[in-house]
Amino acid sequence: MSEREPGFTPNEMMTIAASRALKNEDVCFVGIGAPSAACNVARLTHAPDITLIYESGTIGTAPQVLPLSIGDGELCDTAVTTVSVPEMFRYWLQGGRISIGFLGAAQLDKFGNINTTVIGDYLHPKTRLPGGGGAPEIATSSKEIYITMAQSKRGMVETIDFYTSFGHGEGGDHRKRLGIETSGPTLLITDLAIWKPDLDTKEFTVVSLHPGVSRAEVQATCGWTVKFTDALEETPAPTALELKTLRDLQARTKAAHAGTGKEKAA
Amino acid sequence: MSEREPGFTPNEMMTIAASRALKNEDVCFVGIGAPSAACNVARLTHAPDITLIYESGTIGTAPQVLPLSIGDGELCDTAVTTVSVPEMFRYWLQGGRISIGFLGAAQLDKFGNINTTVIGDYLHPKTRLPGGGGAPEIATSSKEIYITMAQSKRGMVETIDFYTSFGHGEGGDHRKRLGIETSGPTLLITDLAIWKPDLDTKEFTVVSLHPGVSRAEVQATCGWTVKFTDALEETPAPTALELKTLRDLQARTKAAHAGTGKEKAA
Amino acid sequence: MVKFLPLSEAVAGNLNDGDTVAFEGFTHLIPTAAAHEAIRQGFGELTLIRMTPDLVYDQMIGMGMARKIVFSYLGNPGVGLLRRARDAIENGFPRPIEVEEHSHAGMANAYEAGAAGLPCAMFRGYRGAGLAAVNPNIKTVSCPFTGEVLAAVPAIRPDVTFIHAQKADRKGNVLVEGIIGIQKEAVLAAKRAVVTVEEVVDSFDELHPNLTVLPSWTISAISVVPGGSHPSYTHGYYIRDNAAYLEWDEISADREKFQAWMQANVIEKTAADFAARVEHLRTAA
Amino acid sequence: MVKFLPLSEAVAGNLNDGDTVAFEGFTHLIPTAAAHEAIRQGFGELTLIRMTPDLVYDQMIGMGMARKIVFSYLGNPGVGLLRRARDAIENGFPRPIEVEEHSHAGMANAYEAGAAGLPCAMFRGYRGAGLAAVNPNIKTVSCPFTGEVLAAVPAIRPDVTFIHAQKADRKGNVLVEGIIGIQKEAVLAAKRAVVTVEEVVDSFDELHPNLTVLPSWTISAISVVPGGSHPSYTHGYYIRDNAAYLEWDEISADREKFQAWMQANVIEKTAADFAARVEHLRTAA
Repeated sequence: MSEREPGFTPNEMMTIAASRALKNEDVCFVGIGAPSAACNVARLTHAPDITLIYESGTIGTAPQVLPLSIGDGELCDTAVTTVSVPEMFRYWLQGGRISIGFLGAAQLDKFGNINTTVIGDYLHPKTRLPGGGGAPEIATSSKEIYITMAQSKRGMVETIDFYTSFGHGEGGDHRKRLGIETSGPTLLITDLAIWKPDLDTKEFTVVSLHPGVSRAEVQATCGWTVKFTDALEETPAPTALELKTLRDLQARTKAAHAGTGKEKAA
Repeated sequence: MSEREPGFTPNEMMTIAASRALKNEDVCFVGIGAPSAACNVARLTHAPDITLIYESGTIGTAPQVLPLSIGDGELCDTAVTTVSVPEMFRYWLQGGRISIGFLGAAQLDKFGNINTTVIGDYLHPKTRLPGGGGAPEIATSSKEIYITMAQSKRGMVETIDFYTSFGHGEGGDHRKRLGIETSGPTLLITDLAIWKPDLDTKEFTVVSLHPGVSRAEVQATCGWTVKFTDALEETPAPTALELKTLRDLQARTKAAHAGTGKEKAA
Repeated sequence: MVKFLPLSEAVAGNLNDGDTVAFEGFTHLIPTAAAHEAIRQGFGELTLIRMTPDLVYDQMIGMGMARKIVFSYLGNPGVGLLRRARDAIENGFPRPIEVEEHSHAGMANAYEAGAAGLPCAMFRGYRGAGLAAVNPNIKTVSCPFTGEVLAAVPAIRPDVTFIHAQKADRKGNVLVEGIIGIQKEAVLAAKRAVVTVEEVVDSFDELHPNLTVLPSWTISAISVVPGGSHPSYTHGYYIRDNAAYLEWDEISADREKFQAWMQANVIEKTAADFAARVEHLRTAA
Repeated sequence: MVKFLPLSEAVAGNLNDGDTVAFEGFTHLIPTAAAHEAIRQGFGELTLIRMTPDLVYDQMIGMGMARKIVFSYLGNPGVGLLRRARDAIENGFPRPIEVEEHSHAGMANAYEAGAAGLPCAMFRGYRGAGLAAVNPNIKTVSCPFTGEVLAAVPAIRPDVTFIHAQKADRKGNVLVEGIIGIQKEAVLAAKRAVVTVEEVVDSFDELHPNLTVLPSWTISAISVVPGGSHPSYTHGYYIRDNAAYLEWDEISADREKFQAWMQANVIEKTAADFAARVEHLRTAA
């Protein structure tokens, strides 16, 4: 057993659980809103050679601080190469070179379909969200999709308002019926649990509860009726190394970005 | 009147007449087999800012010696930028940025159609020539096409064996009927004369004879019945500067390429 | 041929009411100074094209200059929503605005097709995505060899594109480096292109041959505007002003605060004011 | 993951009889050493793909290794015809060979589509050109917005691509610079890729960020072969051996002379012999 740290937040657990899912050989497309913290913790711990790609064109980046946007200079400075945006989407994403597309979500349903476009009707939205960015094609061109988000009844809903990116649609073989050959969402990591799609129905099912989290808590923060696997596990708590790596990364990030200051009054 | 040089060869006259047709603002695509000598004489005399593009990806080159191939290092060393071959054909040629496409020909007909593919039947050729390279799209994407070749009955024929690149087809509005919006061949410069297409029929017509060349000589080295314009002119002989520029360029080229030598015996 | 002009002349000579215009930049090299000049000159009825509209389009929309926006990510990068754009879309304030929404892949391919002189782009996209149902400019073509159905979008061909770049040489060739985004395609796809640069250098002779250089004859006008991409950044010159992006979230949340800020920071300022804004952000190069 | 291997092992491990293979290079960086190793190992029934087949394909065809060739310019660059290829096409010697012929634009777009994971490429091409009538792999698609009829060709997807490049770093990333041609696309379009390099350097940390670097995980094997592109050239290392191209015109004109030359210069040699061939061509870098 590795050494455990007694105190950690649900968000830290989420980021660290996500980082553990990434392998050294992965080529990871870190899309808008995705936790690049998880990808970089993986790179700084068990997956030093993981390839991180940001849609701004930076391939094989190793940022010392977390970028605030997908186009920060730090990503370019530490990349193996930086290519144009059309090349990124044509050769690298559509070319089938991405093993893991890592997406966040404003609204998520139990089949891994994601909405980051609008709350309400598309033409007359209640809230206009930023939209999909790279997500529609990340969701279908990456070999697998990992999703990470903090649980809430507003975020995890029975029916999303808009299909920004396609997960398993109505479940089952819906992807295949649309001619999509990639696996789609294979992992959901929240601040409370780890979820995987049922092999047949493709409905996200809780396979592991984070330490100290109850089934009731998971259900209370989710808008659909949650299924739990029979062989429910407990997520190993963050190790001291994992927590230190994440916290150091966030501290470095905060220090670096504080340095920019705001425009001085004229 | 500029000073004239008494002695010059028909090939020198051809190259210099071709160079005069190029303007300082032209963006010239120098294709396989085309006389880059003409383009570079233009650049070294009256058109210092002419943009020369070779299909290897070199844009705005200013070689000190003539390249032996379209991919010589000299072209890259002196270029404003060097891009990939797909970009060259997509953004620069197909993008409509080329004012003059400069083509040579193994076989040419009176409508500016060119064959550099086969002599004889395509499937069972008598002579397999190199083929078109960039020419099929240079011929249709460049705003205008200039052709230059030494006259011969074998080269200038009534009917070419293969349409490597399309000129005016069967003449008249044939280009327009195929949906080609560019002008096609607007100038033919041989070692004996300058030709332009008739406005209606698009048949190449001699508009200027090089100094000392007779109508009979032009007809004797051409496989079709030659038409001459009523207002036939005489091509001004090369100036001393033009001849010196061409000869110096060729001398520099010879010296540079002689330097490479052949592989030493083991 | 390219002209070196003061920014006010470059904008006045190349932008018109009703134009389809792209101010491009992918987080890096956003042409803020050019956008502010366009705001000062008060153009209207513009169709604004950009993958990541960002603060400058939030400002133009807030000022009522746009009749339509074409985009793929309508966010304040690293912060959240664009509140003036939201107000226009949700409430029609200060005027209703037409929306044409794509994915990044759709926009990138459409710019690429524009640069390549094609009428449309073809790619594997929008499968199962809601945009295909709400955007009539997303159609399909079938591969004539495999029968695979692919997405098609019309090429983007702006009347004019504005970008910011590191430097020009005296002949008017322009170097873009770092995160190069979609800028080359946006320039080559446009009828006219205006570039603001940090500086002009004698020659590019010593540059590596494979860098992203736009030849002078692909550009209409160049204006020297140091700091011209603030609060975005220019790789090798100054870093991103992250605080300004956070601050924008507050300013843009309130209609009056927005107007006051625009008056003080855009209308009453000039392109020359950008240099001072990046002084504290300059990197040790 | 990429492996650093002797060239003989890299070729043996990645090329098979019957493969569709591309040895790419556009005048510059032609992978001659890799092609000669393939000749020594005696593969057969290959489909050879290349925009500009050049000497190495003339040699493979002359040795009877190819059942088909896909190309857009079948010449000895700067010299004239390829005489072994002619003999195969005109006379079926040493064996008949199938021909699939495109334009440069067709091939470039087909490689690009291969790199982009598309089934086909679409472009404005082949209008009025004879190839459209003799090559069944040239079809059309219609733009769903304008109705314009465009050319379509299938994507090129080689089983294996061989290229030559300037250098690799110790992690196996590869730098290609100068006239970069179609090499990046040829590598990304292929199932496997083998790269010969002039040298291995510790790191690429100091490289400009926008150069053409192929990440290590896009490459199967790297072999260090100084001089490996002779008689072509490697920008920054040695210049083109123009005399060798002229000489080839004579050698290849005669079937026996060809066989004798191949025996002496390819079959009885190894990759290690390339370094000496470029000694007198090295540039003062």
